[in-house]
Amino acid sequence: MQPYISDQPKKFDLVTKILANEQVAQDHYLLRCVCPEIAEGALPGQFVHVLISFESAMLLRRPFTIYSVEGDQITILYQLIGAGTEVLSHLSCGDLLHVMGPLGNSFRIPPNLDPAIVVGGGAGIASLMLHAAALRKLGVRTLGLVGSVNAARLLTVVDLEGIDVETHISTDDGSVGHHGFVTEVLTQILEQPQVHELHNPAIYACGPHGMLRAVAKISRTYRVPTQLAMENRMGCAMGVCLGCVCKIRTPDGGFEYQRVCTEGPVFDSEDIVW
Amino acid sequence: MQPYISDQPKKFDLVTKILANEQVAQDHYLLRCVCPEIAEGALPGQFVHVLISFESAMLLRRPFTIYSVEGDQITILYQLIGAGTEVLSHLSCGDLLHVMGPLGNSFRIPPNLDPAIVVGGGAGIASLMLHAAALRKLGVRTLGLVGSVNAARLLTVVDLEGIDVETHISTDDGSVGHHGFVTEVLTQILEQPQVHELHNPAIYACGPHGMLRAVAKISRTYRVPTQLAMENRMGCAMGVCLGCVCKIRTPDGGFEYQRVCTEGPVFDSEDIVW
Amino acid sequence: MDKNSPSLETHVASIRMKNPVMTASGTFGYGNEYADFIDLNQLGATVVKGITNVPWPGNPMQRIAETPSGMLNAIGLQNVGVDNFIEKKLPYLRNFEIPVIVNICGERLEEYEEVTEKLDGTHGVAAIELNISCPNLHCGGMSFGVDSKLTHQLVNAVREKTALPLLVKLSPNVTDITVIASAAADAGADGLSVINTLLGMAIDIKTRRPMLENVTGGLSGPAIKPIALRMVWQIYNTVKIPIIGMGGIMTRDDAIEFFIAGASAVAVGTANFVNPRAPLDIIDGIREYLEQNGITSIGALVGSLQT
Amino acid sequence: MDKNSPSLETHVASIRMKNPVMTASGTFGYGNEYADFIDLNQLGATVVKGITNVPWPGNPMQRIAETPSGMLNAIGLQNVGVDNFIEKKLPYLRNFEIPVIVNICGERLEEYEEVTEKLDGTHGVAAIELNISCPNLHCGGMSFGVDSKLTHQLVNAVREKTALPLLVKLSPNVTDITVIASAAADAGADGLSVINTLLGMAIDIKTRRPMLENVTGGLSGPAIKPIALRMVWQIYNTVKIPIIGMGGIMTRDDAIEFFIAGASAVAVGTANFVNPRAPLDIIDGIREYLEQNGITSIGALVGSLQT
Ligand SMILES: Cc1cc2nc3c(=O)[nH]c(=O)nc-3n(C[C@H](O)[C@H](O)[C@H](O)COP(=O)(O)OP(=O)(O)OC[C@H]3O[C@@H](n4cnc5c(N)ncnc54)[C@H](O)[C@@H]3O)c2cc1C
Ligand SMILES: Cc1cc2nc3c(=O)[nH]c(=O)nc-3n(C[C@H](O)[C@H](O)[C@H](O)COP(=O)(O)OP(=O)(O)OC[C@H]3O[C@@H](n4cnc5c(N)ncnc54)[C@H](O)[C@@H]3O)c2cc1C
Ligand SMILES: Cc1cc2nc3c(=O)[nH]c(=O)nc-3n(C[C@H](O)[C@H](O)[C@H](O)COP(=O)(O)O)c2cc1C
Ligand SMILES: Cc1cc2nc3c(=O)[nH]c(=O)nc-3n(C[C@H](O)[C@H](O)[C@H](O)COP(=O)(O)O)c2cc1C
Ligand code: FES
Ligand code: FES
Repeated sequence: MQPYISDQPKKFDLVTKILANEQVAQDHYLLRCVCPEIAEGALPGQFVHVLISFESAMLLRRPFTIYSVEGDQITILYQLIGAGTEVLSHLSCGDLLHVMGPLGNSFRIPPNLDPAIVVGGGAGIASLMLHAAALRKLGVRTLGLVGSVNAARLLTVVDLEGIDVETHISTDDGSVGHHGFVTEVLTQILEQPQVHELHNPAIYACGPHGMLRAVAKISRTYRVPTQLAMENRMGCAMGVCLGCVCKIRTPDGGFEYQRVCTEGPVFDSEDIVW
Repeated sequence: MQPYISDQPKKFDLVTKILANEQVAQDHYLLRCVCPEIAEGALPGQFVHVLISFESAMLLRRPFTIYSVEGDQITILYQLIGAGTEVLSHLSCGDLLHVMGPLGNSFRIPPNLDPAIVVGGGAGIASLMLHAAALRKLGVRTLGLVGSVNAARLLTVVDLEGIDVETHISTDDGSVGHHGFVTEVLTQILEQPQVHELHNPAIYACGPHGMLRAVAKISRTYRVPTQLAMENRMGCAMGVCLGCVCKIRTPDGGFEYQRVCTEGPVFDSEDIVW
Repeated sequence: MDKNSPSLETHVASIRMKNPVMTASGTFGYGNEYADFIDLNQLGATVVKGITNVPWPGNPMQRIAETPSGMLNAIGLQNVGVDNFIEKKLPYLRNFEIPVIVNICGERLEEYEEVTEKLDGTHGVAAIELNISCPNLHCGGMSFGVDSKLTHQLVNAVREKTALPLLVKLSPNVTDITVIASAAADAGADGLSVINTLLGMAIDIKTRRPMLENVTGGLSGPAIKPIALRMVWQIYNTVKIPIIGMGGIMTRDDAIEFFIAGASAVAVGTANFVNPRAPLDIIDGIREYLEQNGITSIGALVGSLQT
Repeated sequence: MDKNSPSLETHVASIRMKNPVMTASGTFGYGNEYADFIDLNQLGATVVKGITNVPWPGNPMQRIAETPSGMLNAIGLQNVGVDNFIEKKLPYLRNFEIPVIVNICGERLEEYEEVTEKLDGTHGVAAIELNISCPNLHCGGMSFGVDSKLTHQLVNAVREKTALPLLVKLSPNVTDITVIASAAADAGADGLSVINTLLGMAIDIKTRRPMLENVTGGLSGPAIKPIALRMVWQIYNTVKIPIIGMGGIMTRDDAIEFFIAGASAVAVGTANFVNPRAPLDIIDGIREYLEQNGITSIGALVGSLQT
């Protein structure tokens, strides 16, 4: 079932006042703003394209997954990476923001899914939260594997547990949970299908390129259907610049470059050519 | 006595928090910040070169005359002109600003000056306030001619009267004071030397190019020594880019381009080639 | 339309446009992508993404990078090919009344000819924009546009294949743009698109690798506006065929600068990535500017620079 | 100096510098202007404002304009002339230990020769930077730098007049910078300064007059960095003489990009107008980067781009 043409909700470009922009972990911030039209249509996995300022020498917008939707408000959870997120983190309540969305396709839920395994590395978990919430609403049992550099950066564990997601933490420095990579935890779980009652599991993952690649490998080994949320550099996020592409297998055994902003960000793991 | 090499106080480039940034008239704002080293050395007529932000696509700093010095604080009075002053006006208390100064030469006071006639068009008066204050401290009688588009934009009249400057207002629309140009008021005054007791007068003027040119003409006609504060587009404000020059007569009857940021901003009216 | 409001109508060669604002090739897809934000009928014209004779996969990623007030791209002309374009993309565009200008590219002269032949006489194609300036091809593309002889040859060859209005899109990566412009005009171009991107580069100092897999790419955005304006003005003073100005146009004021410098129309490119309504905002702004300045038609503004 | 801290020492031809950061011609005056902010002895070298045989008045105002992440200038080489320079400006610079590089310009080949003869053997002149790329002269200047034959001629002629290290400052306003670079190298240049400004233009839409009295001017600042980097990299892969990279260097990171692209040293220009301490901040930053990345010398960074 690809290319992933999801029936896209209508897109909007809103100028909105920031309601809150708080640090929630080391180098991670949660930003809240009112975006009624976006909140209404948003699907799990979709993202917004944020313009920080027209005066800035930083020309392009910045893409962030919609972390949560509450009434007419949306939040994004972002990590400090470079100059753009730096500036973003300095914005305060009341400052204006241009928010375009909802954009991209969304996660798909196979029939009789049980359980869903969401795997997030670093800020990657941000892209999975809305989906996890939707799964829980549908009564789907959900395991949450959260990887981080250290305890200080651990994210959203509380939020996950708040919706009864069985969370497994791992940190690179072992300060909390498993000492090592989140992918190791994933392997351990897949090694014990009985223990974890993996009747009809599916994996949803987002995170650094290296981690996604590892997840793809693991899911192939254990034959678990897997969807990956890709994060490529973006220009337009409207499907026209072809700057965000990802290498995708074609039925004829070849490949084509598909747009992460349009056919993605969510792709079936086995379709991606690494 | 030219070129005007004033013995320059040491220059500083300070990062300072804005203490206040309030609208004081239509399109005019008064900005206050703590700049001890600059406040200490500043001479009347000198200016600061202000950097709004390193992230901005607006590369260059913006020059503003020091409007007042109070202890370790300085203020600048600025008019909304374009994108830079627009952004500046949106800055609020606590925001950071890069302020370089004090820069340029300063007004000179001839012996037995009586009275000093300060002529300001629009925001031009901002460049004369510190000088007027100095003159009054020295007990020099001072007339203040303030021209403006309309009453709503009238500036600093209160400040001038506060230091016992005999102010004459003119507005383009006649909403307050003389209906017409400030230069007309100047002519009227020079026409009646007895009435205004012009024993040993000197003119100090700042404002739009056209107005300064008119003042230069008038001062030639009435043979009154006149100093003009020029406002040219600036790059470095350090004397190296040669972007801010003004055409100045040389003794040999020729001319040379002198730097408004270094030999200026204050020039003797009769030295300027229009 | 209110009688005293100024006329935005423009002609570029025989292309009639209700206003002088088009979308630049490669920055507006095939028109449908912006449907949620823009009614195509409000545009002066649209130029579609560069088309080649056969489908091209494009360059490997990374393909874009941000630079100060600009961006680099090395897309490598990923496109569906002219046949698929005519079959799958053009029908949608036929639903609108605006001129559709097809940007074409190739590695060899023959490819340009073949694409032209297929487009010539195809219903819904208003004009051809000859891209002799794509900086991201290892042969062809820009190599035509930096040599006046090759330019003349290519334009001449394509001219023979079609009666459609022929625009030639020039590369700014040359010593003297007027020489190339003249060559294109002499060879029968009806108009000139000025400018394509400047060849640039950026480096990731963490990995010490280029930001673009292709190493170099085309620089676009506000950063290049002063160069684009200068070239439009130089060409306006040299050749007599109409100019479509582009390069860093983000706002109304930018567009006005290009008209004053000598452009008969403008194209909005990278701005579409930042503000999806940019072309419409600019059209409204131009009308406003003409009104404010008592200028009755866009034509009166073109080349009105006082020097 | 702490033993494990990396070495910033660099040689450009026979010019020995304690660090690879110099100030670019025309953006740092004659050294004394920045005395309140910078101890000249901390710089790798300084390049003075362009000098001509006789004093030049320069262009009428307006001479500068701001553009997105850049600025235009048309100063027209206002300078005191070589005799006044030697008499009035050089003595101050002799008080410092850093190499003083004199940027020279002219309208005719003979002028370049005359200025060179006067500087040759003058105490306190470490090298000559031949400006064949000034975009603001109506004859001479850039017209040399955009023609490989004229470049070869001029460099050759000046080379004969001096044993001083000879740097040639290239114009980016060319189709293929490597051709000009090779011509300069063949003619005996010891190093190349890359790049000078790009020819640009801006218009005041209120008055419909050019922002610069000279209409066009040279574009500098971050906007041109991607173009400058690309040209440094192209030249690094073509000619073997050292390159001094410049064009939009505002921060340490910008400078590092230039080293990785192939520059042996960098020059800081427009940044001086924004941050009077820019060159020193960049020097400190470079040392920091080398330490953080375990690179023992600047030389190990030069041309280390992984493609
Ligand atoms: C569909 C999608 C969803 C995303 N969701 C989130 C999220 O929910 N939370 C979060 O913290 N991050 C998310 N990211 C990554 C986020 O967009 C980047 O971290 C951010 O753009 C970095 O900007 P910067 O200016 O701080 O970094 P810089 O490196 O200074 O940015 C320079 C350029 O590179 C781009 N860029 C840099 N890193 C990335 C990256 N990892 N992915 C894409 N573009 C990048 C920037 O957009 C900009 O154009 C998402 C990315 C995509 C494509
Ligand atoms: C020595 C000096 C002292 C000044 N003092 C004051 C003051 O006390 N109060 C005040 O309101 N203004 C003052 N000005 C003018 C002030 O610098 C400009 O109004 C301001 O730079 C406009 O910036 P902008 O970005 O809003 O306008 P824009 O037009 O967007 O600026 C574009 C460029 O042009 C330059 N520029 C535009 N107008 C002027 C101008 N009139 N003079 C110099 N450069 C200009 C800007 O600095 C910038 O580089 C002074 C200028 C100089 C040279
Ligand atoms: C992502 C991208 C893709 C482009 N693709 C094409 C193309 O296919 N054909 C073409 O002639 N120009 C192409 N261009 C150049 C633009 O049409 C335009 O000439 C250039 O970007 C300058 O305008 P701007 O600064 O407004 O973007 C492309 C530009 C960008 C940014
Ligand atoms: C105001 C100004 C004056 C300049 N004068 C000269 C000059 O006299 N000789 C020269 O070779 N380059 C001159 N340049 C070019 C700079 O030395 C440098 O090559 C160019 O500005 C690019 O670097 P930057 O972007 O860091 O400024 C000048 C640049 C500016 C902005
Ligand atoms: S970001 Fe432009 S096509 Fe995806
Ligand atoms: S602003 Fe640079 S010399 Fe005056």
